[in-house]
Amino acid sequence: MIVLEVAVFLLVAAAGTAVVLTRDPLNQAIVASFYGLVLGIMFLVYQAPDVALSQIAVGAVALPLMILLALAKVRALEGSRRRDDR
Amino acid sequence: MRFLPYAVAAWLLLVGLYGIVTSRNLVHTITCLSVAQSSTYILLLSVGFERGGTAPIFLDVPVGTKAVDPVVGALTLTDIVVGATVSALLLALAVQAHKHHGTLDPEQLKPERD
Amino acid sequence: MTPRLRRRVFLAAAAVAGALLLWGLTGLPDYGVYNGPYGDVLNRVAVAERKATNVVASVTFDYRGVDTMGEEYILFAAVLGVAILLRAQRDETEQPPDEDAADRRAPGTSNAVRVIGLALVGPVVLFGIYVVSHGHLTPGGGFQGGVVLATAALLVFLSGEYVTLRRVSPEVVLDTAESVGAAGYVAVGLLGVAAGATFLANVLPLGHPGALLSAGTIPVINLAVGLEVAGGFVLLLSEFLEQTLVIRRPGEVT
Amino acid sequence: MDAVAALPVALPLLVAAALVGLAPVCPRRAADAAAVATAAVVTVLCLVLLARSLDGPVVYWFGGWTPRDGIALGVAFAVDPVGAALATLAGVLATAALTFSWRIFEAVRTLHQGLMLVFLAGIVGFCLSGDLFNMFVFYELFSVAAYALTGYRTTNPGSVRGALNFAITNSVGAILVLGGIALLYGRTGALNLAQLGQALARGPADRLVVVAFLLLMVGFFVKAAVVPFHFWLADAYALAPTVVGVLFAGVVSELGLYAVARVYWTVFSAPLAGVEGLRGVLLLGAVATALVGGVMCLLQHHLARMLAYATVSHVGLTLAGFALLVPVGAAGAVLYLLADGLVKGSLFIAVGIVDHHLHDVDERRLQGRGRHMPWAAALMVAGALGLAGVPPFGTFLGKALMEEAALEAGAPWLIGLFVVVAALTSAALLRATGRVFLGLGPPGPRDLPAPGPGRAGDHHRRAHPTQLAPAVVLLAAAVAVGLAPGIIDAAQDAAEHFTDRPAYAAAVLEGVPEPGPAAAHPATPLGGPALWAVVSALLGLGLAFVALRPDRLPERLRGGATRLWDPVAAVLRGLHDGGIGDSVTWLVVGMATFGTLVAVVVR
Repeated sequence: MIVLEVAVFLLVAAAGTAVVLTRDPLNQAIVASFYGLVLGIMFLVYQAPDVALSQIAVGAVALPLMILLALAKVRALEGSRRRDDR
Repeated sequence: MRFLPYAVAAWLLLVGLYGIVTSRNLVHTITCLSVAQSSTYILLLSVGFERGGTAPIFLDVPVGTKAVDPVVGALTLTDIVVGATVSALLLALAVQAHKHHGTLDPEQLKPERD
Repeated sequence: MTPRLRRRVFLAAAAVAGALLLWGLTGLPDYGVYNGPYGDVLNRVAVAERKATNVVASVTFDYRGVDTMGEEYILFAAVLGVAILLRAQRDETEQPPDEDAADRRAPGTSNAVRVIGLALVGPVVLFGIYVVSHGHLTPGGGFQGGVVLATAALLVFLSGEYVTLRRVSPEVVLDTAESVGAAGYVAVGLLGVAAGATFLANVLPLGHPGALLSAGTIPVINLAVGLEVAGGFVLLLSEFLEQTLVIRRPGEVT
Repeated sequence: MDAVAALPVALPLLVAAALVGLAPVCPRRAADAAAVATAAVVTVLCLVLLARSLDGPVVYWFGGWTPRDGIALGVAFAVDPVGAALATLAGVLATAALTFSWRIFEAVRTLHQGLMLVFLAGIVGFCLSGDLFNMFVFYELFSVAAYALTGYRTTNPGSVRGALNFAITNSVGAILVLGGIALLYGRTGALNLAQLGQALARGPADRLVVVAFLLLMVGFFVKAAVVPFHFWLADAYALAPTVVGVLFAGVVSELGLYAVARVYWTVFSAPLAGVEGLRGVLLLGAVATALVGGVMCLLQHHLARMLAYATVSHVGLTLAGFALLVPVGAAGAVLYLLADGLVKGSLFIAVGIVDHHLHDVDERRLQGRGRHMPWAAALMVAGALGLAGVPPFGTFLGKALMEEAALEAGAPWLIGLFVVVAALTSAALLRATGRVFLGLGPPGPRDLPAPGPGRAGDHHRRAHPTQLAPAVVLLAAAVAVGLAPGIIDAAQDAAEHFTDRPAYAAAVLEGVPEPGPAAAHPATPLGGPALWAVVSALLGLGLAFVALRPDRLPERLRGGATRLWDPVAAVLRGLHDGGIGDSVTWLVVGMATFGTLVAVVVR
């Protein structure tokens, strides 16, 4: 059991670091989604299913999705900007 | 092991701040902020954890069973909502910034000289 | 500061700050040791006092209900902020799409994906309602269920049925759902005042632990929160979606 | 128990939700009226609470969860005169700001009014709460509303940038606050301020207490904009719409200071009581903040940015009052903070009037263009005197008490700091007033960038009463604070209770009413402080004159002054040129420095 806990903690630390070090925001959103999921698992280890459910819904799904949509929006704007320049 | 989760929390805070400080893309900055924020989830839940405790839900287990602290759970729930909503607002601001300045690079968004 | 200088300054300062943090954190009880008293007291008395089997729910919506009211309004304020920021922008940038839009368009959704996506909407909605309504009994509640309900709307999006989404959830309805949920929380609080007790006092009949209709105002607040969160998150997502929508509409294969 | 304590938070939240929900069908004027009326009612409720709390704290347990055996099960509002007065200030400023915005049309108006009310509710809740986590929730509530309100004016591109830096730096501050809360909870299992104080009083100031103190203080320093945590402030405050700027400059920074003082006295004062060096560490931050803010204020030409840096410098002055760690200092700081907030709110409205009528706020481009606006000029001059702390403004009494405390605490040099800093900020305002409204001074450089598109031309000739009245009322209120009979004694009584941790804990946890005023306070000497205030104002006038007519200065003196001033100005300007990355880096630098200093003085 303790080995499992240590493994989850280290995985969280590694995944969080990976999120920061992924410099391309599009890839980062995917890594962040994975990180959200790992955090959710960690919260299950902590016997906090309420929090785990929230974390997975928000951290692994809603937030990465918002990031993707914001990026899509920026790209769309960039497209229209290019078109205006032409 | 006695302090591992606390150390993980401190590490995530500093790594998140490092990401914010060195970021070249606002969307990246915002995601790094959410990593720094997640350090508080871990810290809160760690201080309320009791080894051998069940979840504080007494549907299948009787009251009196050793359970983890329900308060930190409630606090972390609030914390997660706060983190997500601030991120959403920041993303909207980033989209606006891109519209006005044509860039997401915080280096090019410095204040104008007076 | 140049990026390079800033990085060095930060690393030096972070080393000191990190050392201080670790130093302070070792002052905590060992991991896995809990000294209480707050949580222990609540675990002992909450079920008997509130008739809710999920003590986290009693804490969130009753003992510390005023925190959660603040939290709901944080969400409310953020959604308002996003709406103000992006709606103002949309009015300026909405323009007839042209052929350029084609290369930005996500790959056309295949029929299989659409069918699966739409087929999932029903179960997801049911699951969301279940999570909202059983918050006082089992893990979950208004917030988690609300987000699940919002993802149902997303499934509609993913299956390419934007127009459907627009038709069933126009902004006005969502704004209203969100506001009613937020106002509902305060209204439940005022119910306590009206009954001669304090703000947010749980004045409804408490019932028996484990029953769906138990725990007094807790499931009512859960419902209000579920409404607000579902409305709020769909609004958040759809505000961000709006631009994509404008660009994607012409190439759409509906 | 009656619900007066809960209503000033519940009411604006309810109205905000109603306004947003009814936005499609609600006429604009009705929404405006509802918003102004709600803010006014909140003000009255806060005044009622203020009056009640003079006889001892009003403790209100939400949900009726009174503590058992000294353990708080729920959340309490613990209203004392300091918190209630600050909440009242927020109500007054919000009412004034919403009245001012009556004539300004905006497309997303109703949503904006809703956000303003949420903002106000968050501030009031923060001031009244007696629970650390609940304070955090309200802190985030008004902060999130503030981020949105800063960035929404899409016609001003800078405001988005300002909002981003504001939101990211302040969110980092909030994370630190929450970290501090988690540390304290791990040690004590408590969140109620009184209960936390009781638990910590049983032990020494060990490493956990020091680091929790560090995290909470730094988090609140960010909000208060104490140097070096202030780099986000100028852009956010200066580029926000006037309606919002009034509240930012008037009360938001003060809330950070309030939290510093509240948390120090209720939670940490017992274990940190014997720490001699703590006063010095806090004073260091206060002096740096006051001087950096004052010099930066003088360097600005953008009127709103000038007010933003005046806010920073006066945060430094107020922090000095609290940092003396004696009740008289706290009394002075509270009075100063209230009156100063009113004066700055009025000044922000005056700048808003200039912006509305001349479509520009750069004093160089505006040179002489305000000649037809005597009202605005009068407001600016009166505000400058208020900032200088001249009687009869309330700022004078606040400074007099802080000077008394400085002498009591053996730091008479602080008086010099007060004189210089007040002179710097009032000089900046007087210089701008002379240039804009009288056309004085050498003409500005010709190659100034034009103001934004569609902002040229003098369209509106006269300021409207709904614009002038709020500014005049705020100034009058600042004078009223200075003239109210017995206010010095009341402030000292309030400060004695504010700094009395055991009495606070007994009142909150056991319902024991606090004892009345212990003894008559020695009369605060007012003659000396009045003299210093006049010196300060004259010095400010002199500096403004020199800035406007450098040719009147003897050649050699001018050369010397330039050689001294220019490098300082260049370095400070350079430091304040950064963006988000710099802001957060400085935050970590400040945290490392403050933490090391506190750790050293505690050991």
